[in-house]
Amino acid sequence: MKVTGLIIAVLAGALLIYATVDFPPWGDPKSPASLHVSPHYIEKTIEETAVPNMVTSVLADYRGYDTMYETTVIFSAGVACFLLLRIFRRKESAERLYRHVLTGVTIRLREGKLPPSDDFERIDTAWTPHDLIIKTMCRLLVPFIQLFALYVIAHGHHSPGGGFQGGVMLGASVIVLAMSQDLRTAVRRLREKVDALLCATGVFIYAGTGALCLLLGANFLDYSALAPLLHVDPIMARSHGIFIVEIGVGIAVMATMIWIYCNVSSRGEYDEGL
Amino acid sequence: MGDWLHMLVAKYNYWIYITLMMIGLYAMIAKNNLIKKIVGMNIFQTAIILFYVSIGVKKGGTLPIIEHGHGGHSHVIHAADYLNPLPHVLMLTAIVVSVATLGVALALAIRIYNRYNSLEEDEILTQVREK
Amino acid sequence: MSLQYPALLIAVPLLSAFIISAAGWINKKLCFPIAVAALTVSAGSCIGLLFRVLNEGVVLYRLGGWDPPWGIAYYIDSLNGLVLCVVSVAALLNLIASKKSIEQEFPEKIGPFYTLYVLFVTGMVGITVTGDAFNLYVLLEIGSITGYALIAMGDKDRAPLASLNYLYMGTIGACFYLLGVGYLYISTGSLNMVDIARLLPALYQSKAVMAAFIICMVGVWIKMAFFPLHAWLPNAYTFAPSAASSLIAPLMTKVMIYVMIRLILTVFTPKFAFGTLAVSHAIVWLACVAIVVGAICALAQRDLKKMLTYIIVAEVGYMVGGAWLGNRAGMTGAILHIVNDALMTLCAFLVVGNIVYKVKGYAFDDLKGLFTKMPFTMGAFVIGALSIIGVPPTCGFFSKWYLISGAIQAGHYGFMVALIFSSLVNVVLFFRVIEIGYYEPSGEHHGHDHPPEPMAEAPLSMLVPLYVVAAGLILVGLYTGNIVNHIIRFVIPSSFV
Amino acid sequence: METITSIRPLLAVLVSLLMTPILVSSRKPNVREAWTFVAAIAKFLIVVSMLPVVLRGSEIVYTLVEFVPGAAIKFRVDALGMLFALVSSSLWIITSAYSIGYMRGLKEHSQTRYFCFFAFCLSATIGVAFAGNLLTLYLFYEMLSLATYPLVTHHQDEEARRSGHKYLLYIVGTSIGLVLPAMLISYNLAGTLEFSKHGFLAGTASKPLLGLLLFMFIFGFAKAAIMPMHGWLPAAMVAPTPVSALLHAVAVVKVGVFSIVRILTGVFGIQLLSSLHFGTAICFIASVTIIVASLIALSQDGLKRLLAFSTIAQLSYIVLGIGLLSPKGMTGGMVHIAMHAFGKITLFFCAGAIFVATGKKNISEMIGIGRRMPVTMAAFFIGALSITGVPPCGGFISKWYLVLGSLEAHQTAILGVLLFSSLLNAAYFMPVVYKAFFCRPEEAMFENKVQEAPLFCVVPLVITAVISVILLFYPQPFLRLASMMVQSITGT
Repeated sequence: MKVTGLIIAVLAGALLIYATVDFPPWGDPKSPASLHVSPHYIEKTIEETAVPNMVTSVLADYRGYDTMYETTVIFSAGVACFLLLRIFRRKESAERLYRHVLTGVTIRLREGKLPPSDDFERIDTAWTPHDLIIKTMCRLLVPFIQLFALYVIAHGHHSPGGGFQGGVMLGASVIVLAMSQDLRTAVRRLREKVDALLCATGVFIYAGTGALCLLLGANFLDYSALAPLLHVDPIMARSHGIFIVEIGVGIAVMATMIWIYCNVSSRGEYDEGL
Repeated sequence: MGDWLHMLVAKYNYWIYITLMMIGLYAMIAKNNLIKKIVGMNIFQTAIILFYVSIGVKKGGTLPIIEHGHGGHSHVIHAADYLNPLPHVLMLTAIVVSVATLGVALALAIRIYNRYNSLEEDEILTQVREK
Repeated sequence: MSLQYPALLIAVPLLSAFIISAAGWINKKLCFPIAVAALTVSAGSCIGLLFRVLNEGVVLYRLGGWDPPWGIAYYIDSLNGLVLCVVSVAALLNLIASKKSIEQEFPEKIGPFYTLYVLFVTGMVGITVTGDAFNLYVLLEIGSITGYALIAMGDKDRAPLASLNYLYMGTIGACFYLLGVGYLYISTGSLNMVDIARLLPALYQSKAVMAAFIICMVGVWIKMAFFPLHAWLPNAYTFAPSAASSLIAPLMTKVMIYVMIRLILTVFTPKFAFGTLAVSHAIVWLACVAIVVGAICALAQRDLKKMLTYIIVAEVGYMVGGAWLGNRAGMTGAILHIVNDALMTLCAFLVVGNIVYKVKGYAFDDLKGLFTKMPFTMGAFVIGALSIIGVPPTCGFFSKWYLISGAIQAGHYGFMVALIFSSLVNVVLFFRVIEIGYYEPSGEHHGHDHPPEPMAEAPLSMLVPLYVVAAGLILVGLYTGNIVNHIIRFVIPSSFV
Repeated sequence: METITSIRPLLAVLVSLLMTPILVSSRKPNVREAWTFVAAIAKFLIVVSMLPVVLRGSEIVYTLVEFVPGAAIKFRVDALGMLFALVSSSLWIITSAYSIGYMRGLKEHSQTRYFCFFAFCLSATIGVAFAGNLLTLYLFYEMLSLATYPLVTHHQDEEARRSGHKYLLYIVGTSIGLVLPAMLISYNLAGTLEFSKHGFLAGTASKPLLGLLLFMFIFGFAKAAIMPMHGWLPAAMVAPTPVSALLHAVAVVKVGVFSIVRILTGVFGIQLLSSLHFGTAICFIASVTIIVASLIALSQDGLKRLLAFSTIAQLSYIVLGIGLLSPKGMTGGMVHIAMHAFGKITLFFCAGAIFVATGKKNISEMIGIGRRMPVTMAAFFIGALSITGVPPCGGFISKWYLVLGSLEAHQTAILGVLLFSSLLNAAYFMPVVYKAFFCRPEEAMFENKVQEAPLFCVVPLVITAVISVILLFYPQPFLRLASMMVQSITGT
């Protein structure tokens, strides 16, 4: 297998290297890629979409259809992980660990569980020793991460950023919580059902905006049709349309990242994470 | 020789991506461990992302965000001044796709591990054959 | 309304996927009707669109209102109009047919299963309808990711590993395609298929374009399981749950063949594919090997489903070979076979679904006495088998007719021999199965006056779609002339003889 | 010549096909069999209704759908097709009656399936008879092959399974492996598949290629059982006797021979064959089959196997007649389709009747059976005379024409073959008859009590025996149709 792999890799590499002979040099401003389609985006973005960040305007408007599917890919992956891993029946006989909050004494129960009380907290069976600093720091960090994420989403029109980046950060904030505390704490903040619904809602916002344009008589995803609803001119309507869509992307990406993390880290049991 | 050297330098981005890509491809074919294969797959995908992003570079160009003040945008925009935004957009999609693939691949690996208690392909195949 | 068919056929299933996903958390009973409604709208729009294309010629749909090549556009001619109809109708029929088996196999996860099902269909329809090379990649990945998950839900022991192997291969394939698109982009600066085709003739001698073509082809071949890149297919399709295998097996490979033909005909143009690159003869020979290997491997199998998967490998060889013969008859045969093979495979896998639903197995030993137990299912199986063998008037005969005609016209007798060889092997394969079902299980009593075994036929909701497909096999066969004259003829450029 | 467009050929094909749902759904055997009769008689009437038109020298044409340019589902009723359709549709009525007697007499299982596929087969046979081009012919040929499979393997036991294997291997294997490529090559050479008077292949290809095509066709239509493609026929004898009767007298083998006749006359054309001197080769193949099959028949003990080898030999007479390429010889060959059909079906009916009444299959067990079943064995005698070609029966006419044809073509060797094979025919049939009637009483295995098979079995075989005799004195319309066909293809 190793030899086969080597041969295939070398042959494929040789073909690819052979083809580079006709490639333009690196950074050549006269290359076809820089001359044919892309100048239109650079020169017309303000004029046609009122968005100075070309990446955003191309992403969510010129090639918004691609991006809709990009979000759908993420959504599919979330649903796929759920479908593959989620186990609904709990293993009853699994042993549980509890820690006495004040003393730090750990007790192990072979079966059954303790009645809920403030003195004991449940911990994961494979849990590393309790660390107050990490726990507290992460708890403090979460709001700042989220705030920054919202900024990234909202400011995508003018600076690097947008729905994907912001969504990932939002997701990361919850995942940080899950990692520093435990999975149950994170899930308590964001229930599985809510998460799954948010996931679908996010993508629905995107595709739904496209369909709304359809209902308003324009082509699919043609945001300028939203002008009468938003009380702005068609070009600003595109800008606003992009924003609506970015919000949808942000929600979808956040929810899916959390969903995938929860399923993968707990092997679908939603009980004990990493 | 000079030509060669010139070409090597002028197109070094392509050489790097090809090398990376072949490392990934080799890992996917030759490695026995399922997770190592997944890692190889990610290297493979990342190499392509690198390739695309390097297409977008323009010497003398800046970030594809138009500078604008509150007084509107009176100055003329030259395409040569900005990087090509299109490859970046495409690669945003490709990154998302590779993340999604990674997620599904890991989920599958977990299911396999749950069933066979191993991630070595040959061990799993022996177990399958024994059954 | 008719102006928006191109948007409806994909937006409706897409939106419904999210609704189904939500409905799965609220009330599982809602999932199925929503999915059926969405796919019905989609199939209706596809058929409407095909008629529009036939009346008005090529339909261009600008997404977001942007002109190509800056925005993404659909580009629908009669080729993808035809494939769209097949894909959407097949998906709809299979959805109805597999309701019961989905409920039987995953009672808890109906919601996500239907979600992925509908998304898979969206992906396939999207690949077919799009006119943008990069957009095709994204949709391909949607189809693949949903496909991996659907396949892995099958056999508890084997399916995840089969699916993971498929994922490795599929990712390599999709990445190769993506890389090829990158090479095209770096050479032409465009991603729109028609625009690329406009810019390419000046670049036919470029090594980058040549490499792009080869890489794209290899990527697509991996995805369609063309020999010798077929290793992932048999296990993946065999261990998949019945609902998924009867969805993915008919659609995935056929749509990828469509992509190959689209690349040859529209993007690179036949002049480049057959003229500049002088590899077509070698590829047809490779297709011959694919057919023979597929047929022989199928002979070696001891269960029905795996046998069918190897037949798919052989059928892929038919279509690739036909497309690469480089003449009108061969190309017509390949395109016709996309339609026919989709229906044939659907029919065969629906039968397997019915059998699994009732008998809980698909090994040859499980099929004993099935003609008395499930006469209607086996009746449809016989029709499907005849079509795969290529007996007139079922449709399989006519695509084979065109393919062999093409081989004769191209003077490629090896391909003709391979096709006939595989037909003969198919006779053996299917009559072996039919015999197992037909003869007495015990062989003791000589069939006089013993009480007939009780019938245990699959429910009506599985039989009706099955018979629609079986009738389709014959009707498509009878109307081959119309399909060729009114649809396929316009697809093939007049430079073809 | 006048061409009439009419849907009647299609109706003739469909009438039995459309009957199958009714047959499947009817629960009571009586109702089911009544419907079978209705279909059979309707089919016969439709065929007969076209007879005057054809005798007037016109053709009936009906095109259903066109698949590829030059190849549609097209029906064309000409004299030869009419001849064959007349034979098969009239014999279906009789066979139906016989089937009822036989199947009920033996209490066979799955009778509904049996009658359905029987109806199917007849549709396909008529389809072949009326096929206007090679594609249509191939379509119905394949349909017939597959529809016969459940009939051949009706008993569903291990023996039936082996025979089924053999049947499929020979019939479907050759039709896909040889006929299909030959047909496609012809199509690509000529651009059409339409049968024409002078053959559509004339002037399209070189002699070696045409020779190759000819042999692909002749051996490809394995239903004609030309050696070495004959192995399936004796094996298929495991089927219930009415099926054997249908197989060997009416439908299957005749379809094979009919197809070859069509190929020779409609695809290649007589002029092409004679200009390329293919006639001798065809005659040689046919002669070998005739002699070898007759010799094998001599050594058979199973009555049905004997009849099978006799059939193989007789079929090659028809091919031989066409291969002579002389008007009289071709007339003889075509008329032999009808004459052999009536004679051979009588023999099979007799074999079946014996089996129903006594359970005996082998000739050695039938000594003295003439005393017990005098009517059956008398009919057997007439059938045997007809096959041998002895005057009071119809078989004489066809053999007479064949002899004349061989003289006309100056083929004395063929004449020798004909005479020698007639001798062999007599040699394997007459002992059976002799033992049945004239053996000494102490050797006889049966008592002197008359005990015939059920009436449904006996009446059909009497009818066919009587028809065999009548055909000598009144060979019309078959002779007329054959000579019309020969006139039209030779242009004289």
